[in-house]
Amino acid sequence: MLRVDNITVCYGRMEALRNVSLEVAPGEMAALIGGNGAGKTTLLNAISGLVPATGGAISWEGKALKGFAPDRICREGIVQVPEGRKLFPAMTVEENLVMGAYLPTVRKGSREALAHVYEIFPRLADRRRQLAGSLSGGEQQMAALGRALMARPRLLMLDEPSLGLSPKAAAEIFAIVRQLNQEGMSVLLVSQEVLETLAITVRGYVLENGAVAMEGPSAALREDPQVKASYLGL
Amino acid sequence: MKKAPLIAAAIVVVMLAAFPFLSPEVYYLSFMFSVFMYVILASSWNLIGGYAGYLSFGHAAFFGIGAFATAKMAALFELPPVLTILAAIPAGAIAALVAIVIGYPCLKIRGPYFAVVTLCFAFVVDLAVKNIEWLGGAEGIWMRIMDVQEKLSRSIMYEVMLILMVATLAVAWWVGRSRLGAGLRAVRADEEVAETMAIPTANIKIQAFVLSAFFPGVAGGLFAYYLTYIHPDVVFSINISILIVLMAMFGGGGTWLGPIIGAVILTMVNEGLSTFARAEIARIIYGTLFIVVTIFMPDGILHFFLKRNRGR
Amino acid sequence: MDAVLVIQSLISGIMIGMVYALLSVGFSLTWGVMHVIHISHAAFGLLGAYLAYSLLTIYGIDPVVSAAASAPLLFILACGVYRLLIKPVTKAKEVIVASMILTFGLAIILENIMALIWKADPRIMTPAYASGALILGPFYFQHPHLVGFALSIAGIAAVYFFLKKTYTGMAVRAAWQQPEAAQLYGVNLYRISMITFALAVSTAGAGGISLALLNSFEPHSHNLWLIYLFLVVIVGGVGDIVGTALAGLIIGTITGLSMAFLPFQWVNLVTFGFLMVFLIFRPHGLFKQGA
Amino acid sequence: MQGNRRKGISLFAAVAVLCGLLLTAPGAAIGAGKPIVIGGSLPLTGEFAETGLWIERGMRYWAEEVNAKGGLLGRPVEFKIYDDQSNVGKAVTFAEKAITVDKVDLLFGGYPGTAARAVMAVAEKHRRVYVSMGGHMKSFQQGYTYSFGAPPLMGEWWYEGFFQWLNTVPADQRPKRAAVYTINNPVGLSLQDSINRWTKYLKIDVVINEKYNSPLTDATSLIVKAKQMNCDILFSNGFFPDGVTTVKAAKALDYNPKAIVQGIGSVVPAWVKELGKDGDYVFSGTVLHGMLNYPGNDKLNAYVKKRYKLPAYPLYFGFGYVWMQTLQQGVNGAKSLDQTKIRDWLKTHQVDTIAGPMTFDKYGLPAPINFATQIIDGKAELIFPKNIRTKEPVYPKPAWKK
Repeated sequence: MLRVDNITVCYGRMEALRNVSLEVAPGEMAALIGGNGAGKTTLLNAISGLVPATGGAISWEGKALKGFAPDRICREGIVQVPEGRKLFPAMTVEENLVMGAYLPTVRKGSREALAHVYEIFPRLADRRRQLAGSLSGGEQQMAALGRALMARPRLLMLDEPSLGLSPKAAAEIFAIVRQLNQEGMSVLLVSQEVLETLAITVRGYVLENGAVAMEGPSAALREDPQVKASYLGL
Repeated sequence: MKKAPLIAAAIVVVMLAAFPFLSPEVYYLSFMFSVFMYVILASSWNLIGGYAGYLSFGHAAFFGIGAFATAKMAALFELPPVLTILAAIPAGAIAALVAIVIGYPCLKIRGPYFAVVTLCFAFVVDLAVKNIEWLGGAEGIWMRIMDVQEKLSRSIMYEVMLILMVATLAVAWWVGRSRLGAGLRAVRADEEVAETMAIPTANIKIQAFVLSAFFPGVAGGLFAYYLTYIHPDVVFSINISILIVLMAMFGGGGTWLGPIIGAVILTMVNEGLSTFARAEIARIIYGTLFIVVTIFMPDGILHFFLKRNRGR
Repeated sequence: MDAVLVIQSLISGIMIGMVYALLSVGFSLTWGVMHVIHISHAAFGLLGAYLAYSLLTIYGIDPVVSAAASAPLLFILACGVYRLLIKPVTKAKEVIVASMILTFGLAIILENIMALIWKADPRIMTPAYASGALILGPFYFQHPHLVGFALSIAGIAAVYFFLKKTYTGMAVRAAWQQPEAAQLYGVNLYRISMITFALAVSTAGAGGISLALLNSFEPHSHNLWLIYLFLVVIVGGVGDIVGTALAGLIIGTITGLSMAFLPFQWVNLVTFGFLMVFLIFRPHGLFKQGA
Repeated sequence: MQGNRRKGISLFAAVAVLCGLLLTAPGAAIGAGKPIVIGGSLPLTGEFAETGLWIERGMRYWAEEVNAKGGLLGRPVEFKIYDDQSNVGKAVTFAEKAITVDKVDLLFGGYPGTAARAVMAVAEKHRRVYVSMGGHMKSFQQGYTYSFGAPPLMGEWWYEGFFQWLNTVPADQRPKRAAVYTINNPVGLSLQDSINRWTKYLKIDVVINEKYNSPLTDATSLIVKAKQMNCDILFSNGFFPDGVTTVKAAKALDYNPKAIVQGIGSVVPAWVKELGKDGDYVFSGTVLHGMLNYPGNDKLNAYVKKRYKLPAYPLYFGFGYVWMQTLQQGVNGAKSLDQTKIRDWLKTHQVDTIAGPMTFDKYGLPAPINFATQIIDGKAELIFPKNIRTKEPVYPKPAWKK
């Protein structure tokens, strides 16, 4: 479904990603793990079209995506929940959600989508008139996830959804993501919570210093001694 | 320290100082006088606006305060013209004093808000002077004409302004390399971080502001003498305030050379255009210059060339 | 002090303040959303005033109609200006400074083009109702003030509802608050910036027309208008539409009150002095608590 | 790539604009023989552009006329006019440029009063005859010997004609209470002088005497005050923008004094052109007028009518012309371009101009000249002195028509 082939991203003269390849199959939940500054966010942003990739190719259902503007990529159903949520702080929760359905292609039927999001996150319905900036961390993550759902993603990319959340809130988020996946949505999950991530995903990639260091079934990665040493502290 | 730039600067200064001895026409002396003046204004503005990133849009206030203080002192003490020139120095001190009073509350305000506060400040001073009859009010002040040949009189003014310019640039140079300059740049980069690094931000901002007010004050005093008649509309003009900012930024804010480049180019281009194109057309070309330069060198002329050199 | 004088001064002060607010709304928007300080904003307003003036004197078209008609015209013009001139400087290290220098040049060009077309002579917008007034008891509501006031309310409300209720308007706000996330959900920043800029310029046209109903204008008048723009925007808070409207009211009230209570000689001084003190104590405008 | 192309388009557009502009810029004037060059600066752009342009037109018309008649001292005349951008500092520098670099034969007068005040000193220092409007009485009292106000725009004299006329109105019909609003600048302050003298003499009570600083964005309060204090004469001592604002407010608020006197704003052609009926019946003064029975006025009027579609030449057109006329007679009288000779001739002889005959005193000033004017049916008519009256004054002013 999504294929990333040997892409390279540079910030100035610094290579942030070097010949990275990755694949997400339809309906699959894939994991992308790695330490701080490994290039995980850069990879997502390159897929989303926020940062230009200098080399390689990105394809989506056989279509070449590289060089497309972010709005074009969003139209394809590739939707990212960015690191740190990045809600629109001075807009209400509902406005934030509505913004998720900004593209004309998904605007029709956004009312039903909104109802659906409120169904998944009843807490957001209670807070719909509240400014997004005033929400708690967990609620913000819900709103960010809700906003992404409004765009009706076929591939959902989540960047550190559990960062800064209480274990309970994080578990809640993971549960919902898992459920979404089970309903058929492809998911690319980026996280530093390696154990949980590998537990709920099928396949995983380990990114180190801008390059893929390892890849394989999540279960195998979990048992890998190197992964254990570097990320699980075992 | 590298010797070459210092020697080059010294040669330029000596050549400039020698210029009046070639007996040029008065106009060239006056024109250079105004070039020096704008270099002084832009370079001193740069101390607070460029290094610290506090865009003052009211610097004409200090220029005007200097002008009126000089004119008033000359009238009050019936100073002979030569002493009037010296009176520009205490006039500059008065401008600096005002800068302390104003800077203390205003420098707490950042970004565009600071720009607008200083803009208001310039209006307040302008209107206040107009309403104070003791300062000539809306009538303005006349000054005495020097009892020497005009060429000699203008040559003296030229040399004095040159000295002031060299002094200003020397101070700007020193600030750029001193701890003060480093502190100001830190303020510009990120004031909160600068504070956590134990830089006395409030203190150094005031220092820079006072320095940046003193030289325009002295220049204003000299300008008053140059015009012989001053009026608040003339010396407190918002156009002067804006022009100073543009000159510094156009050349490259936050550098020593940038404001000099900006002041010299803009003064010369504006003057040159007036002689070869018709009024409105000349202004349109002048306006186009700002656009073209900004599109191709959005960070100022100097930064553009610095970057290119670094690129090679 | 006489109550009629005070109230009458307040009435006209507030109405004029609102006209400044309309002229400022777009300025506030470009500044807040795009970080572009658009120095030629008032010059575009003046262009609107001149267009309306010509339409009025040649075809007898009412300025209110012209305000509506000139909006799309200025919108298109502004789109072109954005593409050619503003876009390149948005990549500068310091967009605010670069945009100021560039649009300063643009203001000079516009001013002198207007001087070439309309000549330097001062103009007055005098539609049939220009010098009438609605009389309520002892109070006079001068027609130009009323029309300017109504246009301002309508214009500011239109901008407000555009930002609040339309997808594009929400995208403008979203792009301002969180440009990256906005892009992720399909907002094309370039297009949104262009729309913001063009919208701002069209409101400037309406503001210029309203102001021209009150005061005479010349090609250089925009310089003066610009000063009021800065004041209104800073008092209201950059990018804050409601704040801008309230700032217009407040500045109008201050001017009105000082007109009533002070010798006229001190009115401008007190207005600017008050604004200065206001800024010192509330440097981020009326509502914001800090940057 | 994209960025570069956009930059390319911008550059192309900029170059195209520049080329277009350069092509439209006029070439250098064609020299014939060895012309007499008259130089200096005028505000052709910026705040005072309108007035500066009218002065320029008057001067150019004079040159056309002189050159058609064989020039000055047998040589053609030519101008070197710089645009000082309404900036006094530039006016000074350009005056010096004209004198020392272009070495012009004669200097011409600039505008506004603040610029004239500064340039008068330049002229004195370079010993150049400077014929201009000056900067009101104070500027002529500075002891400059080369400056002439021929005629000056003298605020102190501006209302003389009006008050002399008012003096002929029977005492019981004169206004009793005056509201005086003055713009706080050299013009305004000078205008107050005659008001103070005459109101005392005519026993008019000055109830309101206030100054305002420009810009005057709203005159509502001024008018309400005047109305409440029952002032039956309004002096609006200001320029065009504030004058218009004041008169429009007077109409809107239905304030009907017996007379409205407006300083400098109502002499600008835009006053009648733009204000129309609302500008009617306003009194003012003048030192120049197309209807004055002095030789040359008819020709000027005819020219202006044909060229600019105005009923009579505007004040500043006349100023530009008359200053040149004075200079011309000085040169012809001295039979030389020697500045001191021209000065001495002017100080000792009479010049005959469209503003009438003038002889200059040691300040370079003629005897006080002033005529009262009133705008009647969209035309500035002369109403006093009686012998030059073009129309009977309308007094008291009719109530505003709504």
